Amino acid sequence: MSGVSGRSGVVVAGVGMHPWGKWGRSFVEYGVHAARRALADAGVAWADVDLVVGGETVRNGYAGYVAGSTFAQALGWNGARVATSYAACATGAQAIDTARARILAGLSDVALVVGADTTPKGFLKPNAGERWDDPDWLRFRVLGMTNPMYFALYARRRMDLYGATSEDFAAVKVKNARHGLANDNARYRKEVSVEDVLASAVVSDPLHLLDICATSDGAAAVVLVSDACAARLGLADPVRVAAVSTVTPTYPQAVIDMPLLATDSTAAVAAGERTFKESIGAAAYEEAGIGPEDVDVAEVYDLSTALELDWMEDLGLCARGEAESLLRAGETTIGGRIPVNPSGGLACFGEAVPAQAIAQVCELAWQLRGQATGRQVEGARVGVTANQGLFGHGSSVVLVR
Amino acid sequence: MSGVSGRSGVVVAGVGMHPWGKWGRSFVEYGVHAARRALADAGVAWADVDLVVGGETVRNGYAGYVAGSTFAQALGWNGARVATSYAACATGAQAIDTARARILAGLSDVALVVGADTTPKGFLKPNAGERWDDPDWLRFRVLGMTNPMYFALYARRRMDLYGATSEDFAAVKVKNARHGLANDNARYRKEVSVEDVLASAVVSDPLHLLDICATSDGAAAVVLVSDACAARLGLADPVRVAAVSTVTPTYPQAVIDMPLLATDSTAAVAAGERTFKESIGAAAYEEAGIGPEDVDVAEVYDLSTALELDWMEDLGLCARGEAESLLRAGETTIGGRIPVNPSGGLACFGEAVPAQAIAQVCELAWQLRGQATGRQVEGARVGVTANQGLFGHGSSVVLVR
Amino acid sequence: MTSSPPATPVVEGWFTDGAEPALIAARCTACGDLVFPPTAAAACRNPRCAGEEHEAVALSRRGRVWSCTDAQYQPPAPYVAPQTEGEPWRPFALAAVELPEGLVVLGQVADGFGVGDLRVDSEVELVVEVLHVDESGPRTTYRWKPVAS
Amino acid sequence: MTSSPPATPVVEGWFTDGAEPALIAARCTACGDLVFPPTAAAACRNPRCAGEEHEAVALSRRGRVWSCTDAQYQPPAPYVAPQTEGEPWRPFALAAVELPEGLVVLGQVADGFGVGDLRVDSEVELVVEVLHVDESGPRTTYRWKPVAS
Ligand SMILES: [Zn+2]
Ligand SMILES: [Zn+2]
Repeated sequence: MSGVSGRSGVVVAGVGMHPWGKWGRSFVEYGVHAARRALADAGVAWADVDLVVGGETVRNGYAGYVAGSTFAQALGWNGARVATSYAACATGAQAIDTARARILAGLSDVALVVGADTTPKGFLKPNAGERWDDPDWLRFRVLGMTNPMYFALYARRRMDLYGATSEDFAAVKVKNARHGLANDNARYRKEVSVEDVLASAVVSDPLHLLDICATSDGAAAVVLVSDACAARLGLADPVRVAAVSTVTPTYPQAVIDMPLLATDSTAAVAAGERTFKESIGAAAYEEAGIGPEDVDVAEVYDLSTALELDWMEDLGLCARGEAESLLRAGETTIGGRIPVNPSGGLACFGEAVPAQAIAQVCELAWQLRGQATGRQVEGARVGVTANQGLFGHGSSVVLVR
Repeated sequence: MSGVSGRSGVVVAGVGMHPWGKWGRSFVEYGVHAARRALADAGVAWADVDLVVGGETVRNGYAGYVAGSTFAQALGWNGARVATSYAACATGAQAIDTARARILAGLSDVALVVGADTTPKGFLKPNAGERWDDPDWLRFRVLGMTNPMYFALYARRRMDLYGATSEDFAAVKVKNARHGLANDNARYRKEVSVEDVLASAVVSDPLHLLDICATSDGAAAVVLVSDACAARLGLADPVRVAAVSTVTPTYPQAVIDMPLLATDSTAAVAAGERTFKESIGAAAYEEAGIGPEDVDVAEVYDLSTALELDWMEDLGLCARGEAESLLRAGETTIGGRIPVNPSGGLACFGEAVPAQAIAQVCELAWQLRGQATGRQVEGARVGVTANQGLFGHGSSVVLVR
Repeated sequence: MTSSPPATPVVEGWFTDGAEPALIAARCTACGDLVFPPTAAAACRNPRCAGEEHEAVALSRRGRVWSCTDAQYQPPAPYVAPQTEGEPWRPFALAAVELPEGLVVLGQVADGFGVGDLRVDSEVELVVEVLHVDESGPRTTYRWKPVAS
Repeated sequence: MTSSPPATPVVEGWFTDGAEPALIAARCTACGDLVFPPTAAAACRNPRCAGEEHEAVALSRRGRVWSCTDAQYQPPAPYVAPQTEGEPWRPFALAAVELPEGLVVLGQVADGFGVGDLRVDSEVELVVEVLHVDESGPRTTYRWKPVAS
């Protein structure tokens, strides 16, 4: 475990995905495919799984609301315990946390965690109906505020405060596109140039179409097991879950967060030392007993190219305002000091909400096992993920080997 | 613990509700009210809560999808971990299970679990849109099959197989209405006669309007803590969570279950010894290390009067086909051998999906503490809950003191 | 003169029409397990079967009532009422029917029959009738009809 | 002759109109915490405050840009486009503005101004303009207008 003292007891026995894309089929089919891949990878029979945790999708009818039992039924009712988690983009990590807790508590031995989604074309938008007390509805009605506009606010701020340029943002896309070339599960496997990005339409200034991730169909699954089960499976030197952070903000949340129309105020309570996004990674590091200097590889939620730069700083991989320097020096490319998004990231996958945080864990598992053919970060033993959700949801997972 | 050997380690430190009714306000307001009651009951400050688990509501916009963080924000972001669970009517028990697992795992010390809902008038129905691959949508479109029609199928079968009568079903309502008279949190606090029930309109033969529970606004919350925290709080002889069962069916599920259009077939695999609903209680008893004979009081999900009779048998409180005899002998009334629904049950509360399973636990906590004024089951030390959800979700919780 | 559009099934592939209509199930080619409705499931529902292919097979036309009920109030959307505008809505009965293949299938009861015509274990037979009329014309469905005994 | 209906706010209680319009926040009577939009929250958002009552207070009319952007594609519903049918939709700018009271409020940028007129830390002032027209007539909203410097 390379000197890392993190909480043990939960082993990543198997991982699997359904390739990302626009396939036009049911999320259930994607989820079952990913689940069977993960079970095969772990060498575990479905009948031996004693817990299924589903990442909920809110755009696929009732079956999506109860994703855990939907997957359990589709795989064939086996009497397992079941749970379904939802936490916007952090859904997958919450599902992993629920499974991890039951294993650590001695309540489960072999858990299957699955997230799958189908996604509509164009902007993500609220479900139909008028809801004047729903911030996610109001931001569209009163402001016309789409998701990319939030990303653009953060991007513009990087430009004005730290001197980031549109070329920097494009360089993130170029890097991730190159990383994803060899990834069979990625949707886009094509080199992109800085010129391509800059020539694409501006969606919300300063972000171009190619700065913003698409929405995809896709699925990811992991099999988590107890130490005792890992021993039975003969897993020597396995990948372990050292931390799962699912902290909420501390009042006042002073950075504007999707889908809200305003931040909390500092009228009664002063802002804390850390931003919410900084606290997500900090909690993960604390739980794992490591610091950012121990991290070999990171998978972060690049909803936009500029957000990858934010996350590098939020996770402490570099000081505030220094992400562009690292990027320009090639340090975040595979082969650099701290490769970011070796999978290709959302840039190559597109977003599939309940699957994404699980997919990040799949990639880290392959990286830590040395199985990330064509995109391997050599010698990686410690990986961290980060993602962000609406309404005070973010997540960070630390895997170690 | 009255000789019960169940798994320990999780204490019910506080419980609270928002009264059930039709109040026309936001589910967030109900949830916050219940949460503050439970925190006050536990003597715990909100700022000391390190985990919030929300029971999701799917009819209240995005805020309902992320109920955990919605409640955390409304109470004031305190940096706690967060989770949101969904499992149809079993949602509350799933949320309790998630909190319990993190406490048993040593990941959390003080957890707040909250469920709240607002519910429309009339039949529960799917969200808008056409979804030809969603069984919950298809059952309405192809069959016109409402929830009460499922309940009516089970009721009619009791009549033809066990000789149950409409008067028996009405007697369940009469009993529960009487139980709920003194319950401040109940929506309906009025005596009802057998004649009243039989004079009410038939909704789906053989069930009358008064056989079927209404839908309500309501909320319930519990504070769960570790043994160490319970000791710090000075809780002597507290109520403990001895089991939470959230098992799925075992293939083939041979009893028709809402919202499906057919059962599994026994063409390839013979039906098991236990029905799905029987297995829910059996798993709870096994985890708690008790049997049905140890139970002093039960709260079961009386979506219809007849379903209460089914649940008594499913939980092993009497043999199959004997629930009517117990009922007629007054054994399920407070003061009888095994009082069922001393709270008044759904008959007096109406259904508020994500709150209901938590409300059952609140009632048992009051019963086991001897605080159920006006409806106390004397000397109760072991209680069991049962409820059923769509798509292979059911739950059963065992509390002991 | 416009000809009226032909009747079509409310859902394609769930049942056959003609003199002897039958429900269509999906049968796993590996273990023989049967699933109705015959949704294009990727995986077999039998937890110990790895089968991923299904073939369409007809189910028995006769079965026995597991239970029955009716709708005395009009169900909400997406239910579509069968009557034309202005006409009152009429209650309908519904039965859960156990087939010899070992599965119970819900279906409306044939026009003209109610719960009084049925009891647990009585025999019924599959018929196809018009469920409602929508923009594409009459939509048919399968229904259970009591067998005179 | 029909008179055109009067303009009404797109949401009631979020801002005042007139010569010096201002945003309305809810202030906790116990701890002084401010919340915008002024939703009728039962509980104070300050985790260490047990306050349950709020009063309406006006926020400062001027603030500084925390960041800004624009919409170059028409947002999806429930967004309502301002133009009348047949007219092309026009992009609009949006700013996150930090007020002296210590909160950042998102708002569209006043008609005629774009991201080129703004940068982080530039000053803006609140104005009220028509957002769109619906069945009840013109609906107004608050917007941020660059202050000439
Ligand atoms: Zn099979
Ligand atoms: Zn306050």
